[in-house]
Amino acid sequence: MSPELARVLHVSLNHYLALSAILFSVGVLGVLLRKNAIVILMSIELMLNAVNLDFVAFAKYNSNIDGQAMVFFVMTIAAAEAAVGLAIAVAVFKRFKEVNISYFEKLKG
Amino acid sequence: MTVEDLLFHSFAVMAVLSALFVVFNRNPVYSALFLALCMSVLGAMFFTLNAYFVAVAQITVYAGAVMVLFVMVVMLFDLKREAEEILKFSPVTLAKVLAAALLCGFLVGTGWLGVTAVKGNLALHLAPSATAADLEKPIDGKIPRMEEKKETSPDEAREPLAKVSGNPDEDLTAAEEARLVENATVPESRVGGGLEEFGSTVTLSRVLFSKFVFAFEAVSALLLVAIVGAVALARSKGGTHHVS
Amino acid sequence: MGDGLLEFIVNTVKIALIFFAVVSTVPLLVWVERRGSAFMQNRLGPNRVGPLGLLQLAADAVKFIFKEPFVPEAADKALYFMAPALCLLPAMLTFAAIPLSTPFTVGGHTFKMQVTDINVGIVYIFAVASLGVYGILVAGWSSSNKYSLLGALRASSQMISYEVAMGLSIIGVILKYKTFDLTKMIGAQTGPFNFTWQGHNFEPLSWLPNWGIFFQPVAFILFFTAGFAETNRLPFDLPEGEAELVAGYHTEYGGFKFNMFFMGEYGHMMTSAALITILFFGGYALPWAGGGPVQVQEFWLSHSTWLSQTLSLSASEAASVLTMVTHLACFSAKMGFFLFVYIWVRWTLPRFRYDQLMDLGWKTMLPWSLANLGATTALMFFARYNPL
Amino acid sequence: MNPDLLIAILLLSPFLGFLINGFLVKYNNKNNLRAGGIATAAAGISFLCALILTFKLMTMGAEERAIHVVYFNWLSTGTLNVNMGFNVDPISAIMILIITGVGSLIHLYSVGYMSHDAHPAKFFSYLNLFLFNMLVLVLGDNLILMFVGWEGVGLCSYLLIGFWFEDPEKAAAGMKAFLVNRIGDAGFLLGLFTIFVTFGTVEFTELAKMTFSPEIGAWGPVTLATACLFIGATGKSAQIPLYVWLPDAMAGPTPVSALIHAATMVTAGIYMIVRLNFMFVAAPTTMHIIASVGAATALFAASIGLLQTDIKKILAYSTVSQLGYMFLGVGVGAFGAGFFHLMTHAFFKALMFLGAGSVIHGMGGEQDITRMGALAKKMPITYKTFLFGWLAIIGTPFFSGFFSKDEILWRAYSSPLGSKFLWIVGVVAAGMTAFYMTRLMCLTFWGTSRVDKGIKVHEAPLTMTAPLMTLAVLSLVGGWVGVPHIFHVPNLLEGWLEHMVHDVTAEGSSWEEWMTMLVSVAVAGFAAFFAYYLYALNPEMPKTWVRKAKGLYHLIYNKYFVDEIYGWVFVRPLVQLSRGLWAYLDVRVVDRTTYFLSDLVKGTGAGLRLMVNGNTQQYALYIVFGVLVSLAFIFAR
Repeated sequence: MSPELARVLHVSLNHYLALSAILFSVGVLGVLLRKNAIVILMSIELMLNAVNLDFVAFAKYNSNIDGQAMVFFVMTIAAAEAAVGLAIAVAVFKRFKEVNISYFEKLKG
Repeated sequence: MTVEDLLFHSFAVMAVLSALFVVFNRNPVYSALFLALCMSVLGAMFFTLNAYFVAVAQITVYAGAVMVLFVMVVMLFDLKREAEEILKFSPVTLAKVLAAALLCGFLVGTGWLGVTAVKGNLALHLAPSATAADLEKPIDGKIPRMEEKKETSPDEAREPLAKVSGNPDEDLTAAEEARLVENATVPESRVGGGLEEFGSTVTLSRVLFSKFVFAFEAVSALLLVAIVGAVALARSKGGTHHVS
Repeated sequence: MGDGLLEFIVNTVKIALIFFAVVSTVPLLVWVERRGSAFMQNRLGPNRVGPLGLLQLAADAVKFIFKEPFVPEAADKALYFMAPALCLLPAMLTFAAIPLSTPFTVGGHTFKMQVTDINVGIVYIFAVASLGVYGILVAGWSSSNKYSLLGALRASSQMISYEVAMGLSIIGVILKYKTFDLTKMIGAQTGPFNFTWQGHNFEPLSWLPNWGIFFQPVAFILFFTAGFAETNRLPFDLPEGEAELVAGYHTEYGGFKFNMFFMGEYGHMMTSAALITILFFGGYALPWAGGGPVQVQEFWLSHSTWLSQTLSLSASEAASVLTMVTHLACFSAKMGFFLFVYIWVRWTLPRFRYDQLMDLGWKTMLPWSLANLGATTALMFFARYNPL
Repeated sequence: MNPDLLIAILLLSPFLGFLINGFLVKYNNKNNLRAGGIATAAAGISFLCALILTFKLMTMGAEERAIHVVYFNWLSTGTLNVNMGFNVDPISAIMILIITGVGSLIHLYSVGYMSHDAHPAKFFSYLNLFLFNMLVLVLGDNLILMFVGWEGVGLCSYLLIGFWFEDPEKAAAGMKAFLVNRIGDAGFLLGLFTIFVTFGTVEFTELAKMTFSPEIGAWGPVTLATACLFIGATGKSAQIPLYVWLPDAMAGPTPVSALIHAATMVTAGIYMIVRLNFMFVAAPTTMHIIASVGAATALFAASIGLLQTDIKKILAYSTVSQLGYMFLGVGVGAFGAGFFHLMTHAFFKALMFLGAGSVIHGMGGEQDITRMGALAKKMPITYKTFLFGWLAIIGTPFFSGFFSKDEILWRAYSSPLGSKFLWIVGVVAAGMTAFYMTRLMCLTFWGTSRVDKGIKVHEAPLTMTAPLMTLAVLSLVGGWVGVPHIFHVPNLLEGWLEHMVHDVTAEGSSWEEWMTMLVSVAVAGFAAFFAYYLYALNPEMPKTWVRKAKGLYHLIYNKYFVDEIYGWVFVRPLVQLSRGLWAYLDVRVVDRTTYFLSDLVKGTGAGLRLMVNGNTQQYALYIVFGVLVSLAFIFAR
């Protein structure tokens, strides 16, 4: 294969960043497009995972373990967020028999 | 094109595809399962990044716990395939898609250029990517700073630090010491490949329980609060099993 | 590159071997189960086909394979087909991290008796095991049958609940051995029973092997019990409680797909048996063998001439091979025993009620595991620091 | 006991009393004994502390007689650095003795006086608060802290004058006092600023260290500062032109008049000048102003006092004129004398107010002396004690008032800053004082009774008479600490103050001093006898005289129409102007602008509101846009 291609394919920090950027944007797309509250929560989880990837990649390429420590905090937060989010989803479902995000407009003050 | 590259690219493709499925599949169950897959793939990727414990934690926490929660909820609600299109054409939808695409472009761009823009970042010179194969090659000025970086042999790599102050060797070792002290990494971690000890659970836990101990406690408290809140939210008047 | 290729090939072979080992052990276990249960219930069991009815296994296999693969009408096809694989996969993956024996050297190449030597082995196993839930959930949901769904939900919630207690009970053990690496754990259990207190080493009962169970009895009981729940076996087989849900999550499955669930369950069983062996009973290390593997190696160095001559290997290589075989045998023996215990218990104890199961998990085992953890921590602290 | 703890108790025990009575107001209102007990105890405790502190001072050497404690740095901005520091030195020692001593007596008195009132707890809490503020005023070691106390006592006086605010007149009186005081306070502030700008510090000790060369001419910084401060003093101490609030202040309960408007607060101005005497002596112009204002006030107020018929009003005007005396004293550089008169006046004027209070109490709220007479039999104790007050104020030899007043007159006569004219004015004022006081005595206690049949006159209870007796004794012996040298007994007060105040040395031979003393005594005696002759022996004569000189009578009776003049000259124009401003500027310009602005905001909000439609995903889109913009910014760089 051509040297340029080889260099571009050769993994470096930037590849990881690019990948996480793509995943993050996909997550954003999900948040923007989907109507199902639970799927939106999933998309948020996806974004968080993209961030995790960044952290770990930086941790390796800066040989600085702090990045990995951060991932733990992100995970914990994600878990908490998922728990509460799902609880809300359950509440909404009990009320409307559906978890469409548009029902949250009812919360508008 | 080494084995690592192969792994990375295959993993990357899988991750992106599953992520896309998560977003564009109309069936929430599939979305959840694909998300679990995506997370597992990322976990595998963490293994290749020498973050063993993090990888395992990723799989346990995300794939093993969080996503199971999602799947169970979705299955309990018995959410069928959604009726309405995800991408039905409308200006708003268009705006959203464009925004996401633009964001992606920006992020990737800043990723490529931004990393190299970081000043005095030893990592660039330590990155295992600076192999002989690339060093021979002539450079086209696509992403100049990247190229510079790739050109430097380990000795030249010390230059940025050397510029900062006098004798390269001493200063490098000094900087080394400083980094080691605060990051609890071991010297081998500098040399691209030999990251055996780095990322091991010991170093990780050392940093987690010394430097970030407060954050650790705070997060645990947060978790407790979240649990209580979730229970309070989800239970209905007549006990947990009664559906109002 | 040559090495790389060799490594690649070796790993592939290993994976294949482990897979087939597990898969082919399952019929054997089935046979043991059926004969054993018959024995316990004072009947004969399968004894027609072949000697001791051993060929019954082959017959079953054939039957499984040639059954008509029917699919429920309302099922979600893709997931319906994926579920059995999802159930089998984690079992295999977990088994991949288990060190079956000491590494041996042939032709200058050293081979580990383990697919991959992950330095966080135990945690890895837990992680992968926790993925086992998906298979069950997907199976239950995709076959669009309310019994299946209920069974699946039961199974998953039960597994999650018991994972908590299981993991916590393990932490005490990990603290004891100060490592995640299963091989290191085994290494820490060689030799006679001894412990260090305030810098002095004590060896009170030199005739006891230095096994984890003597240090972590509570953890052992908890882990063992949780193991049943994890594998959905009696007395915790609520998910397929035929009394209330026809057959739980695999009600709608037949033929080879059902067989895969079966294998998955037995795979889980084998993994947990192996884990019990490694964590609490010295893994592949021979008990009463003095210094453990090293001792055995030395013994074989002086007694392996016959092999080295027949296979024209160097003495040390032959010795390593024989050591490996010895330890493999030892490991299989221990593991076999615990597999038998599993079967034994299945035919001895009655089934729990679901609320009892949950109470046991959350209100009994969790507190005990926490207490065990606290006690272990305190002991280890005082073992190292003198508060006075 | 270490001093800072002592001072803390001294200050905080009244404050604590205030808090207790203030928070338990509902509960304590039911029982004036409880409320009064708490308040009096608080005052008593701080009086004890004051005594101990004074003894501590006495044990010290004459030079370093000062206890200075700093609790914490209160505020420090730029070069201004104010400590929460308190300073007990000979001057403030006497002040705190007067404040807490007379204060606690008056508290005790009030227990009896307020027995019929509905809100004793409120009253006592205010009274305690006043004590606290007054102590802060006199103890504060810098001008800022003094100003805090200055404002605090102003507030308390406002609250207490308007204590019975259901009566609009009394409420108005309180407001008047407050507003008039504000004018003075503005002057005080200006003086404070001038001092800070000029000398860069507001600490008394710092200022005292500096050397002031006497300034010639009107507009030197010291002159300016002292003049401004004196304006403050005129406000607080009721001098021309700002005295008008004090007579109205008699609307408050009588103990308040005794404590605040006779003994303590109104003397704050004198205290301030004495405290800063080193600065005032350096400003001859200011001193001249002070002396002349003081003399004028003394005469003017005394002349008004001649014909008043409200017992408290008379006492109020006499207070004003006595304060005029004090200012005359400090104005001619006799700070010691002025301070001495402050002390003695505190005793006998408090005594007379309380006596008047007990008279009013006994008369069931009657204040008009033309409706009294021959009360000597009915309330003997009040009568006897009041007699002491009378003797003291008209300057009967060897009573306290005699020494202090003659000290002032002699200094006015002899000091280089003084003059014969000032002395004559002072003597005339003394004569008038003697006249109207004797008149008061005649119409109240002697002569024939003109009391309505309905009123059941009775002597006051012990809680009220005990303070009267104590003060009576004090107003006899109070003056013996400052006996002039010509009697060849040591002048204790002078010795006590000598390192603090720098009097302008008076030159003059001892026979001159004898002469002035005799003259004033003679004038006072004659005036007193004349008054006795007029009002006791043949009471018809004054009426005929009044008929003869109607215009003059009305002029004086209506206090020279000063209030009306002020009303026409200052108040009405001000009211008109502000009404005009409201009608035109405010309504037409300000309001319209604000309305326009509010409408603008409303409109924008209404526009933006469309964005916030509750669609969470759109919100997310906005977030993404924000991120994009910032990324673009990073990217562009």
